[in-house]
Amino acid sequence: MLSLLIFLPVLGALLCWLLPAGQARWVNLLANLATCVLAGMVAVEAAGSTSYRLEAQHAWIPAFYGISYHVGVDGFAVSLLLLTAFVSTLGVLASWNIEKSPKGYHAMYLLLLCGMLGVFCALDLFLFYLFWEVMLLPMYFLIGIWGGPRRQYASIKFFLYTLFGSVLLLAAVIMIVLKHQTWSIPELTAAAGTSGLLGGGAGGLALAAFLGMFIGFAIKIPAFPFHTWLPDAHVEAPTPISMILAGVLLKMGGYGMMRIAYPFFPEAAAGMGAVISALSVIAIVYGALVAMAQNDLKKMIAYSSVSHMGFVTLGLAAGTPEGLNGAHYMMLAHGTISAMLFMIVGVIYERAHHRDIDRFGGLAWAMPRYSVLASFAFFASLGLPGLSGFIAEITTFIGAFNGPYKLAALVSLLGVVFTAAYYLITLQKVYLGQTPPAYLDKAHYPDVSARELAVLVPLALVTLWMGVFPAMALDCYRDVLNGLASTLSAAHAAVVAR
Amino acid sequence: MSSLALSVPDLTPYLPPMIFGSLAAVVLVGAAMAALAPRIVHAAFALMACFFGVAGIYAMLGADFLALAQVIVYIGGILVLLVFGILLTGRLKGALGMEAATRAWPAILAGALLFLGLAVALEGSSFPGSTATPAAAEATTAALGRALLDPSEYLVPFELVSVLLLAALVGAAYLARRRRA
Amino acid sequence: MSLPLNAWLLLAAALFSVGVVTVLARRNAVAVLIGIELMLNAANINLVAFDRYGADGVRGQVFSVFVLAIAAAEAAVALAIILAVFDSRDRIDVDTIDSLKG
Amino acid sequence: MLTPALVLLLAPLAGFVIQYFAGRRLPRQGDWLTLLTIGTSLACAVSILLTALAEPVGFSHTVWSAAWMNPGAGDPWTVSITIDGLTAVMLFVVTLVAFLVHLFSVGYMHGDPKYWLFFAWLQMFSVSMLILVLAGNLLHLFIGWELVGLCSYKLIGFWSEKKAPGNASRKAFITTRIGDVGMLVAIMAIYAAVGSFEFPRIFAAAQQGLLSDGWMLVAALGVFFAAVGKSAQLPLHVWLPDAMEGPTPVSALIHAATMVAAGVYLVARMMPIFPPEALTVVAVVGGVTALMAGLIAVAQNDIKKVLAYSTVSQLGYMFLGLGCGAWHAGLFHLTTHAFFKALMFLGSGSVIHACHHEQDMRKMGGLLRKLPLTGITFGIGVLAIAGVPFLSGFYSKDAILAAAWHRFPVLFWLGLGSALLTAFYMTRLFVGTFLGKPKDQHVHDHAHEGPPTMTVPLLVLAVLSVVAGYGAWHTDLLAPPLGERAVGVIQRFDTVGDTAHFEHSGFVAMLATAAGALGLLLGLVVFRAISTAAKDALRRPLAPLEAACASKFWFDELYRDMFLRPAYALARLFSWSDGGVVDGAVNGAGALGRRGARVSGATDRHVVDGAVRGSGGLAWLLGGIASRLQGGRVRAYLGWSVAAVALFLVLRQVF
Amino acid sequence: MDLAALLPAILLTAGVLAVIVADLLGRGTSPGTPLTLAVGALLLAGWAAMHVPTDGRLVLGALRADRFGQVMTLLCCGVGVVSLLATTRGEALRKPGGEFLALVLVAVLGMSTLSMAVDLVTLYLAFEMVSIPSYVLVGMRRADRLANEASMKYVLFGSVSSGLMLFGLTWLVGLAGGTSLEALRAALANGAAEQPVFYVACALVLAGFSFKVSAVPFHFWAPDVYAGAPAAVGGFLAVASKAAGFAGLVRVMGSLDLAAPALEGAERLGRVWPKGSAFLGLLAAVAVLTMTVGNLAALRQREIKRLLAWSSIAHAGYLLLALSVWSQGALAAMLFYLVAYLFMNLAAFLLAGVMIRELGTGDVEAFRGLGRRVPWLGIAFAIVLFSLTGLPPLFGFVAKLQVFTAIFEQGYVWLGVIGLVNGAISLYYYARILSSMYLADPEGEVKVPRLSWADGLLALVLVAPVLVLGLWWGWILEWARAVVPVTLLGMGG
Repeated sequence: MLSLLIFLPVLGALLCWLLPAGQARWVNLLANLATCVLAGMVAVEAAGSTSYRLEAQHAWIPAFYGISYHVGVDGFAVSLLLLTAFVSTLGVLASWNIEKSPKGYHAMYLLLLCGMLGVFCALDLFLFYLFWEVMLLPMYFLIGIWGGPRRQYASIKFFLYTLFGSVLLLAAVIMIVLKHQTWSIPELTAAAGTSGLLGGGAGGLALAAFLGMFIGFAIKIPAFPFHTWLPDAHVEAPTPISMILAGVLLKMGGYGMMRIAYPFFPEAAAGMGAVISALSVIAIVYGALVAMAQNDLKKMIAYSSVSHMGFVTLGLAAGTPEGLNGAHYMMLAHGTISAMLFMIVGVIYERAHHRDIDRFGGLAWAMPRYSVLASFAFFASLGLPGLSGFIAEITTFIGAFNGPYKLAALVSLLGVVFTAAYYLITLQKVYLGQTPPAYLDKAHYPDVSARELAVLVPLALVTLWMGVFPAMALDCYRDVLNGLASTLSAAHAAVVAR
Repeated sequence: MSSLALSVPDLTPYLPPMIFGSLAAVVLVGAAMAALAPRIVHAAFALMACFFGVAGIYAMLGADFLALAQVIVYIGGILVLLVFGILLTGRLKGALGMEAATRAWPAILAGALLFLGLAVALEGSSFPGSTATPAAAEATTAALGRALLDPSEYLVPFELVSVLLLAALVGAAYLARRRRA
Repeated sequence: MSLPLNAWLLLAAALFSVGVVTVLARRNAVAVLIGIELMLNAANINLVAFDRYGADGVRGQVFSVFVLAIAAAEAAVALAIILAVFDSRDRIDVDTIDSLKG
Repeated sequence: MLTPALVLLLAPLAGFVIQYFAGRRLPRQGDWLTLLTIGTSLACAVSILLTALAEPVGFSHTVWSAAWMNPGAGDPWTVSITIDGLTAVMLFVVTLVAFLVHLFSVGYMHGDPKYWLFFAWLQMFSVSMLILVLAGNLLHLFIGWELVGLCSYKLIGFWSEKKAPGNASRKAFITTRIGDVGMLVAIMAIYAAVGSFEFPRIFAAAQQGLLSDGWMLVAALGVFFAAVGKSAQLPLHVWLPDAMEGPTPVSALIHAATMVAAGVYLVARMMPIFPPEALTVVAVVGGVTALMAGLIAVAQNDIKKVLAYSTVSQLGYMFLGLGCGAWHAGLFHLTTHAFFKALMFLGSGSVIHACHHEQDMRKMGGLLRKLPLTGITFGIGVLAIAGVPFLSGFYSKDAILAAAWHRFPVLFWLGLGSALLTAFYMTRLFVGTFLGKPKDQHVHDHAHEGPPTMTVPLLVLAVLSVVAGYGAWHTDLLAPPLGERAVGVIQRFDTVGDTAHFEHSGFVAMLATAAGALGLLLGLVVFRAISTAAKDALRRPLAPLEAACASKFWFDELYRDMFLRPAYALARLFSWSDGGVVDGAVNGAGALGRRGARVSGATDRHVVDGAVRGSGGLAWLLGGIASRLQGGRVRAYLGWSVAAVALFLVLRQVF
Repeated sequence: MDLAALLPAILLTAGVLAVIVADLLGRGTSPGTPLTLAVGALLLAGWAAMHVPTDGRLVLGALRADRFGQVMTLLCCGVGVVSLLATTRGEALRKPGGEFLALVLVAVLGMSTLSMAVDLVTLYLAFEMVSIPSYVLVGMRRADRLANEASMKYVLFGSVSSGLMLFGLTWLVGLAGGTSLEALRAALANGAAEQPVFYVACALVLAGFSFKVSAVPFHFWAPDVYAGAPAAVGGFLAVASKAAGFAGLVRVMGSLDLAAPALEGAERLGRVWPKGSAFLGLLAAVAVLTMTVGNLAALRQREIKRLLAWSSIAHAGYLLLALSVWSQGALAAMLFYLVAYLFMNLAAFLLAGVMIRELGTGDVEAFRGLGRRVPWLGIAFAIVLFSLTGLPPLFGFVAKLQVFTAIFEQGYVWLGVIGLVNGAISLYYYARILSSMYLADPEGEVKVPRLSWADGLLALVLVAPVLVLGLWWGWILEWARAVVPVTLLGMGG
């Protein structure tokens, strides 16, 4: 079933290619809906599970340390699987009006989906890496062909950064595989125990490999100071791709950390905890400050992503159950909220053909529904209780403070203030104030269309639902991360004792 | 006579070094002129001298066939070819083969450096033959012929070189064939 | 008094170096070829000298016979190419033939 | 008590949802619906209050608790409803004022294009405030805490098509958010030590010493800092006066009666974790704020600004009370203040409504004849706040001063001074608005009393302002919850054992009354009796003080220069460097990017910067060198190659 | 007599003669015959190569008939066929004459011989047999100024390099007292390896091979020559000639007694530089330099053939890196990489030739909008370039994985990391081509190339394996391991 889930989009991509251009989007939508259904079925099976469900394993290249096609999901992975299917489906709706080579676009889109699903299902390091990289290619084209004016620059920058990350990841993977003679993630995790692979410990090879992996994943997250590709990529990417990028792609970094880097090298991770905490705090505060200085709405949101993803690494570095759960909750919450934010930017860009915060004003009266959704998203992102961002932030804060790096948690609270500041300033500049007469022209500035609502409202509902009833999403993956937390705390204790 | 004999030292043992020295001088001076003579024609003639010197060296080393081959192939073939080339390509210039002036010292420096590297290595090491005295000179032509056609020795390269020469012939002919009018 | 092996080898090395100097110092393509021939000759001196000192058989000389042949082939081809260049450019000054670069 | 509590909470929530999504299409834009829902809540609150009156002293019931989520390894985090005496009183106050404000708004907001939306947000505010009050644990409380902030933001900025309300709402939200950082610190510290947010467990832990002294102090100060933000105390008071840009009913409800009092409520709620040092801080901040805000209020001309600073001052009073350990006195003042300050705000709303949104009291005067009901009720409010005996303010203020007298004599004098000031500026306000000759005839001519929906609330509140003081006899209800245990915690800190102690301190009462009377008298004399020339003469020596007061002690300017501008500068600096330095230095895709940028016909200055700085730029340069070596001359090629070999051979052997 | 082992060589020689004769006789009447004959000869030779004895026997004292030689012969024949066909689709020499075909056949013969040579004379001869026809192939378009220039630079640079190598070889002969690699091995085992001359000779020999595989600092010729030659010839040189160079290098190194001291565990993984012998260290340095210089210089290129030239220099670096580790796994990985490189690079040069043919220029900027206008061409090029970059799931990635795993396996983590980072850098210039083809909006009229089914078919033959073998490569790995016996390394045999 997982294989079907992963490769259904490939089938869809082929269909997109074969069928007339006008039907590509329908194929895409259908494939995505089917993915949603399948992901839902998988979730029924695997939600909350700490063991891998729906496992499938076939020998693939036994000659090379036993590479196999091995997929399976636990509660942790399935939560991201659901997020992927959800955001991706809405992304199709957001890309309904793509006019430039629609066939290619939708085919690429589906290939991207395949890559994303694959990453979350793969239990074989080789397979994981394969999907991890495969995703880059469609993304490169999606940004590069269908993006904004500086798309060439942005796409190559995105590609190069992530490739540098992957290279380091690959180096670490090769070291691990050579030493442990297997590509199987579960086996390696078991072998790592609380000490770590490659001999374990907080130094030496284990540390080198951990750093390789960490940087590889940190670029994807993106963690400070590896984040500079993100604003450019976001600004140039078309709206749906921004949604996917922020909604799912960034989460792969976090997933990789929690699934691979941290479980493989708990002691090395514990040893680097202070550094990672510091970087996270910088990301949170710095990201928020930089966001505050932006005049491009999309760039501001991109930097807000940097800031928010800082919470992920902050929670991770703490290694407490609350920290990990909060970090992952942040990934899920940010996935939906940022997708919504980027859609909101897309909506106004379609009408105004610019994104300069200073040039907007008074949209609340010109496009009331749109503005309501926008402020909803803004408040969700700045962590208003009742919405998912709050749960994520508070849990992460608490988790971080419970961990060994209390100061980091305290300093990162500054981010809360700055975040509120830039969102409210933007809200005021763009949506409040006097409405210029131009905006009241319904022909050029219609309120959100039904299609746009169909994208925004589900995201808003999920945000609300995750904010009011967090237990359901949390319980889906909680036990897995609690397991990791106990490993990490044991590792931390061991490092401290040394 | 004996006193006379005594008074005239036997130069025989010194003959080989002396011959070697003169030949080496011919070779090296020829080569140096070939390297640095401003006129390319002079260089070609210096090269001839050098080739003769090398032939002499071969002869000294008892390689009679090679000495002959050197004269025939290098002087009779390659050198002629080169001169031919010089004449053909020099026809438009007023001064035959006069090269544009160039700074030679970087080249000399590089060559000196290379020689230094080689010479230091040579001085610091010994070959299996370094301690051996040279064998008595014999005619080598027959041995060479045998070696070239011996299936366990050099039959393969011998056959290959024929193909190679054919290829070179074909290639050179093709490139040089239809000349601009 | 017999000459040591190294004498021959040093002579060859010197000749080789002069060949290299020729290659590097001359702008005329044919002169560069002359340098190459010097280098090959130097190699041949080595081979013959080794043969003379200690080795049984004539392997070195055989090698040098092949070198001779290859030198001829190489010279022929190189000259043909130089002539072709001369055809299209009216010059064989290697320093002025630099259209391809970067 | 579960059912009334749930109904109490859910009714306005339903009201909000219906009103928000469908309000515009309902008859009368749904105002009746919201009145109905908030009325239901009021009824429930009354029933809870009555039930509570029958409970033993210090009762506390967790009537409902549900696991919310469990992100940790221990007990799940819950949402829970806890009811004790304090809650019951707060519920009553909140729902009552909310109801009256709803009612008032029917008249006040009549004709506003977003009439329905106003009620929707009033409903949401009520829900949030009730969540805050009913919360049985700190996290749950924090949710309500943040939500009231949101509603406050929305309501202050209700007319955000104008710039000032937009700015004010933003300032309010961000300033309180700064305070929230303290709350988060407290939450983190408490959870780290206790592993739970439940009040009983926190207090038990505090008593058992699970919370180390250092962390307890941090947590207490964090909580207090949050309260400082929410309750507009020094140094985070700057947002409240600006918040007066919101519609006046909002000011009455949120910025006088309920939300700003939430800070006091919070500190009272968390009292058991406050060590003496923290209480001292609370008292000092409260006392200083009370005096300073009073001073500023004297120099304000906008009626609402006067009231706003008065609110800040009164809140300071409450904190003073809390800080002195007079738990119930502070809360008692909270209650009475809610009534008379709401009364005065609504009264001012009535005036503003009558004067067509003119708020400057220098353009008013003599309105008593035009607006008799408003004037009289407002007068009652003034008397109550001034502490005239037998009105509510007298009792509560007296209790606080008594506590201060016992605990911090210095602060007592501060309090007394501010009591005098209160009476003084309130008299000024009343005199300037209602008495004397109309200063702007045009405004005066058109003034008229509002519809009954506006006057009825005034009447009700006036009555309450008078009688609420007698609730002092019921302050048992405001006795610390959780029974003796928590009382014990409070007693640990201080001299004050017997809460009744304060109320019967005749000396303090006398002084307080005298101060109030003096203030009233002074006000009357200065603003009513003497000539302008005399006033000017009186003013001259006080000019510097007046300038300081009029400019609000330059807090806004200070913050702008100390925090806002540097923050922006930093933001811009980072933003710039992010484009060039970080980008370039990290792995220099910037350099490569230059090429890409050129391809797309655009070059980015920072990217170029990055190109030079970054290692990518290095790659680019090295690539250029490799490419430049490839100059096209074969002789040069050979030279490099041979030289490399020769050099290698020599170096290898010589060294 | 082991004529069976020589059958491919004999067939190739016969092919040379047949082509020349057919060309002389049939000029004007049957212009296609020589091409058919040449392709036929290559195919026959390839077929024969599949049946040669591979037991490691010594053939005529000069050649080793083992699977390594067999495979290299096979590869070179294959590359020869593809290059000939690609020439007919390329931008120049669409109708290759008999001389061209004969020279290709001779070069293939030389490559095959080079990969089997165990005698220094044969080795040198084979080396020149690859070089001399190549000089001419590059300059085949006599009237073309650039082709002439390229050819001249190639011949001068090549001759000097081979002169350096020859001088080194003569010293090796002197050390060995004979010309066979076996004798050299024996002599080195007896202490000759300690002599400074040995090291100098090695360096000189390496210089020659560096020229052949276009390694730094003997890489200068490559960009100019590839740019001046027809794309298909460039591909032939970049793939076959380079492969033969590596094969010859492997043969020589196999006799140099390079076995590295074995280390265990963590100690091993901490190694920085190959320590087996000074030679390996030198090789590693050359490898690192080569890949870095190639990649960095490629960043600056705008012309596709030049860009591919620099990229092929970088790839030589990866291959050398594998060699510098000198283990069985690394050698198998190198072979694996060579196979992948063969498909990727031939395809790249083929497609480049097709595009230059149609557009009249190799400037990357001229490719604007091509990807979307001619989708199959774009996709094929994208696959090839991503594969060259080393992105999964393409053959190029697996090949890199093999190489770097082998390097890591011997403990040279840093070498591996340098290589990997280099791979990432290479993305930039490969992506530039794609960027131009896909991302850039065309300016003005886009010239839509007219492409025939033959172009497509040829591309398919080369590109499909890049994709398919990227996913199912286990068998190639096993095969590569089988082809590289320990004896080839000069160890244990």
